[in-house]
Amino acid sequence: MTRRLAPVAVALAFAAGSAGAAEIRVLNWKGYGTDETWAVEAFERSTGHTVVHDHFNSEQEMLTKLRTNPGAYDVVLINSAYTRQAAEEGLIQPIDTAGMRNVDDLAPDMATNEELNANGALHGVPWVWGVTGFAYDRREFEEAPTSLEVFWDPALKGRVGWRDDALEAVQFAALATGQSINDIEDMQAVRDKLQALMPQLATLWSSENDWNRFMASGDFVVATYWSGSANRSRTNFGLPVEFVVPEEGAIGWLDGLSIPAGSENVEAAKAFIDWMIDPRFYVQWDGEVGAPASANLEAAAALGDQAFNRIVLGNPEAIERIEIMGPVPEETRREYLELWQELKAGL
Amino acid sequence: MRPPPSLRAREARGTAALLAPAYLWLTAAVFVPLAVMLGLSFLTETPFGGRDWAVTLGQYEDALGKPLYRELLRRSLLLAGEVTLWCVVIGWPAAFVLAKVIGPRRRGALFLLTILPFWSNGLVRVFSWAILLRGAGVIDWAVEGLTPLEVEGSLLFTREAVVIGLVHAYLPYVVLTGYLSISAIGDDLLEAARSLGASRWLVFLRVVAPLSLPGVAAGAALVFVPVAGAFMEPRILGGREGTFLGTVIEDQFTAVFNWPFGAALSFVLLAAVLAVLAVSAPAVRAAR
Amino acid sequence: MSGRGWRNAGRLWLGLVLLFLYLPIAVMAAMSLNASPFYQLPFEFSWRWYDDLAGNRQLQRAAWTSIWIALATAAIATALGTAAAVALHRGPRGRRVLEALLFPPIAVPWLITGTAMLVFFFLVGIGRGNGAVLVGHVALAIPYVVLVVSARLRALDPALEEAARSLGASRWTAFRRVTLPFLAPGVIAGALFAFAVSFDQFVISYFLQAPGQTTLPVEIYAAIRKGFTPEINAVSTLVIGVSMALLLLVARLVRFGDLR
Amino acid sequence: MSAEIRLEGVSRRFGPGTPAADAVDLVVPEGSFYGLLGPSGSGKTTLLRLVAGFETADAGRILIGGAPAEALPPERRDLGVVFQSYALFPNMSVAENVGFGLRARNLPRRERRARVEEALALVRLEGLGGRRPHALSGGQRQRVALARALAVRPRALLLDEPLSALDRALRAEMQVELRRIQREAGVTTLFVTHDQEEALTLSDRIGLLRDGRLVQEGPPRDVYRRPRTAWAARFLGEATVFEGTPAPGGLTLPDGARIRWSDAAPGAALAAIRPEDVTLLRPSDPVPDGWNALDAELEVSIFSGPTATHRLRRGDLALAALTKGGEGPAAAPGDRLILAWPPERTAPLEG
Repeated sequence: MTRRLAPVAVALAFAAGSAGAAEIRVLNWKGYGTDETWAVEAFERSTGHTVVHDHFNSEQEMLTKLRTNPGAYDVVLINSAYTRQAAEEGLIQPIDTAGMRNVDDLAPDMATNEELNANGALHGVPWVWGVTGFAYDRREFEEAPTSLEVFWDPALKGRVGWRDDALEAVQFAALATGQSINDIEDMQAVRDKLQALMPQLATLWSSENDWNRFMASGDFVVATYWSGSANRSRTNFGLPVEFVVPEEGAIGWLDGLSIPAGSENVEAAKAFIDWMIDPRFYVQWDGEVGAPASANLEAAAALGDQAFNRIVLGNPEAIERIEIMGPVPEETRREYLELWQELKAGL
Repeated sequence: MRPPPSLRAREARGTAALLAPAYLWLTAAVFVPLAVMLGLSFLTETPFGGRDWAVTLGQYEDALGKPLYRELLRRSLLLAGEVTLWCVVIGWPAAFVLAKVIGPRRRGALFLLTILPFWSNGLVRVFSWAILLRGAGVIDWAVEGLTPLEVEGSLLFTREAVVIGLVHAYLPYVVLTGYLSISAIGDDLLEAARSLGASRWLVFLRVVAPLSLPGVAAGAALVFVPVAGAFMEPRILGGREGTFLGTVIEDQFTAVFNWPFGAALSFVLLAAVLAVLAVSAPAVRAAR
Repeated sequence: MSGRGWRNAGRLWLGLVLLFLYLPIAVMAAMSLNASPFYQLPFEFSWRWYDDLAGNRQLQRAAWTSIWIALATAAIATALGTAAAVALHRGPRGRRVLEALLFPPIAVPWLITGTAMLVFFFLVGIGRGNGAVLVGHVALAIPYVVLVVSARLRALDPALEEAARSLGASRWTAFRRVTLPFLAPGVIAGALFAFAVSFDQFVISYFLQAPGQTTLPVEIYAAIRKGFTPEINAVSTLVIGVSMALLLLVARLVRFGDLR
Repeated sequence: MSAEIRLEGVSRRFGPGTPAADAVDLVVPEGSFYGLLGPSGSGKTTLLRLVAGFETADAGRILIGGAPAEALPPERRDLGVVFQSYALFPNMSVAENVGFGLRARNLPRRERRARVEEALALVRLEGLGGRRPHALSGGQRQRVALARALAVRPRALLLDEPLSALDRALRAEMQVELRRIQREAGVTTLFVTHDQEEALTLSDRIGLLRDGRLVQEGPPRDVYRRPRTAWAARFLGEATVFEGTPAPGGLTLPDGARIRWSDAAPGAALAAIRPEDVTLLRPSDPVPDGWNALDAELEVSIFSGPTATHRLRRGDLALAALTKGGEGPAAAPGDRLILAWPPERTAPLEG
């Protein structure tokens, strides 16, 4: 169903915007859209710039790379929960969106998101958003589970999986105990809930690869997962899994593309970001590989009606239950980490 | 009346010239950076991005005080001890066979074959173990196929899986250092012992073991030291059982931005490891 | 049990140890030929991952970078490490301290050393890039070379070098023609260690690499984050295949067997 | 071409204990064979290593052929060293071992090969050039080590207990060989050993070393006949030492007996007699006039083929006598006998 984009069409659209060929250095997760070869080649053909990628494996590593390499990167993917911290640390610069064609089609609430617009200026162009819920192997369930309680179902003892991430574990436990993820009062309830979860866990996963392999081999039958990744597991790897936005609510996240403070190719970086939020890029990315939901309403609308994102994230009632992850102070993050380590160590 | 530039002084200068390049390189690339990290471990915050920081012993108070980290240190040292024990028990006789039983023609090739696994990528190796140890994995398939045994549940995500993964990764160290020291024991020594009526086992115990002990001890140290700080095998093969001090230290750098605490934990680990080596060294010397 | 019985038991034991060492590598090779991306049994033969590998320029470039950095590391670390081992063998003052200093680079988890190097090189202005990566790799490889060569040196009869000196050979000639041939197995083992430490080094490379440059372990670690494909097994199997051939060639040249 | 080795006030100390060398003055005349004899730990090997340059003296001068050498590195001292462990290069053939020194001196290949053949012939190992050291017998290895040292025609030869690793019969044969080879080469040789018989048979001059000090030096016969101290007397061969009060021409034992000697050594309070110089007489036999005569009680007689050893006791003084196998009075333990010997056989001791 993938429609090959005519390179010529793309070239025309961007010819105007190129100011001298530059080498754009992009810092992102590996295999997360910006480094799709066909997308990079289309952009390079049309603008003459060249794109080089560097990767990170956790938000902290991304921040460390920005701190220790001023001027080394031109575009960086930052989860909105970290944008404010990066801006305050002077790691990223405000973005003047003049000349970026696709900015007007961005969903208003995301374009004005307070995290992305730290200290009153746009620091992160909303790119894609998604949800962390859970996915299950449909061969193992007669009727589809809809609540987080499935993880505590004694029948599934030793056959469920969670991500090995302290913040996410605490936030899911908050949802399961009826609390808001950005404002957790009753930590004792969270601790008890997680304590009860421990014997249920087959293992903890920390990468898409882990998740796909554990699910494919039946190590676990239901596990927390990101919506974009679930889409990839279905489309790209053909695993019989269904994604669920839990009744109790789900952890939403909004990824923005920012320009590091020391970048010397701001115009070229803006052109690349504009291409990344272009509906034509998004539709092909979602079609061929599977992508999270786009922040560009035009792009979201351009999806086929069978598209995963339209079905799962399209219905308003599901969107209602999603709470976008806010920034978490370092102190709290360390507290959650220590709790999670104690639970894992069985203390 | 000392002779002019005495030989001994010239000899000392020669020795220093040989030592200098290696130790200067280590100083610049390891010792100074680690000193910086040691300094960092006495701060409240990582002095980046305008954070305010102060000197404190708090990091060490937590690292040594909190039960979580003390328990994890204990588990890490126990894990390192067990893995080292297995490596020595399996590797030492193998080194003896490699040095004294295999004929010279094939010994060179076998010697290099034991080094080869080092060159395969560590991560891919660990994932291969994950495949092997998983329930309905290759080992189960083989065991159930070849023997009447019924393998219940999978070895994966257990402490045993971590031990197997680590023994596999570090066994060659003991085999190689053992080989290097055993092959230096003259055959005439072994023949002399045999001629005095010692059984093969007694020869190994009374002649080969004491003489090759320093080599094997060096190999054991090369296993014990890094395993105490391992984080890859525990995380991938250990599942819930895979939480050790190494993984917690990694978290301080990847999950949170708490370099001072991560540094403090690793220097506590380093001190504990060196203490164990210092205690075991005389024991090793006494055993000779 | 008769002598012959014990010798066969010994060979069987060594065989089991090698089987244990090569089990995962066999699985890795098998999975690189198995069609299913998630190592599902039944086994279905396919060259698919090798074709993908042929197309994957990024992975190939990473493999070549890893190889030449590992070779450079092996050369430098072996030279420096052997010199240090020989010097230590002469028992200079403070020898115990110098030998103890070899342990921190091995003991401290490479994650910490990597971060420390990143911070220090950043402060000093060396910054990142293949040069910094090489500096880091050599520093981690040196202790292994020193320990391995020292193990061999301990077995050296000191009178040999003295005999050569008394016969008129300078310190360097005596080392080159008498001590070095004896050290050969130790030095080669040290070099192989150094190559392995560098070739399989993820942490240091990950931290010290400039953007756009990559080595194999970093490429594999990042790939694992996002749908690890058996392409990785394919490249690892190729590397093992090539190095096995290389090693057996070395075994032919340097007959370890009779070098007492 | 051979050179004299001279040590002047050479000292070397390893840490607090007894010094390895304590202001040693020693001369090995040019072309001579000098045996340095001492118990283990006496510092004899250290002295050898000081001359060879493997050790550096704390004080004193080392002159080879009159030229100061203590500042020279081993490779420029032009000395041939034979180690106790022979130290043959395991990775080289016999010919390569013997030719090593010549190659270090950059001699052309043709001359090198000739000199190697010549050295192998000197030690009667022609044709073994292709062998590897571990394929040789102990005796052969020892001779290769010697050939290697001699091939470079050194100014002097240093031998560190070269025969100790050989069995008894081979050692006797090698002693003769060693002496022949040294004479033919005419090279100054300093030879270190703890075996006194070896030192006496091989050396032109011997030196007794104890705790780093040279106790006595001289031709073997003189040192054996006239030991300077009680220790020297007992260490080199066997001796009975008498202690008493000085008297004109001799000394008086506590029990009143007189020991006379012919040397001029007034005031000496110690003297020694070699068992082989003592003649055993029955109390009734006549004592030649002027001889010393002591009566003692026979404790035991040990017959060992060509000779017999007799242990006697006089009060708390233990005495010994050595006679040819068949000779000597037929006596049983407990009999009283007379030990008699001429005064010139008595050696007065300094201390």
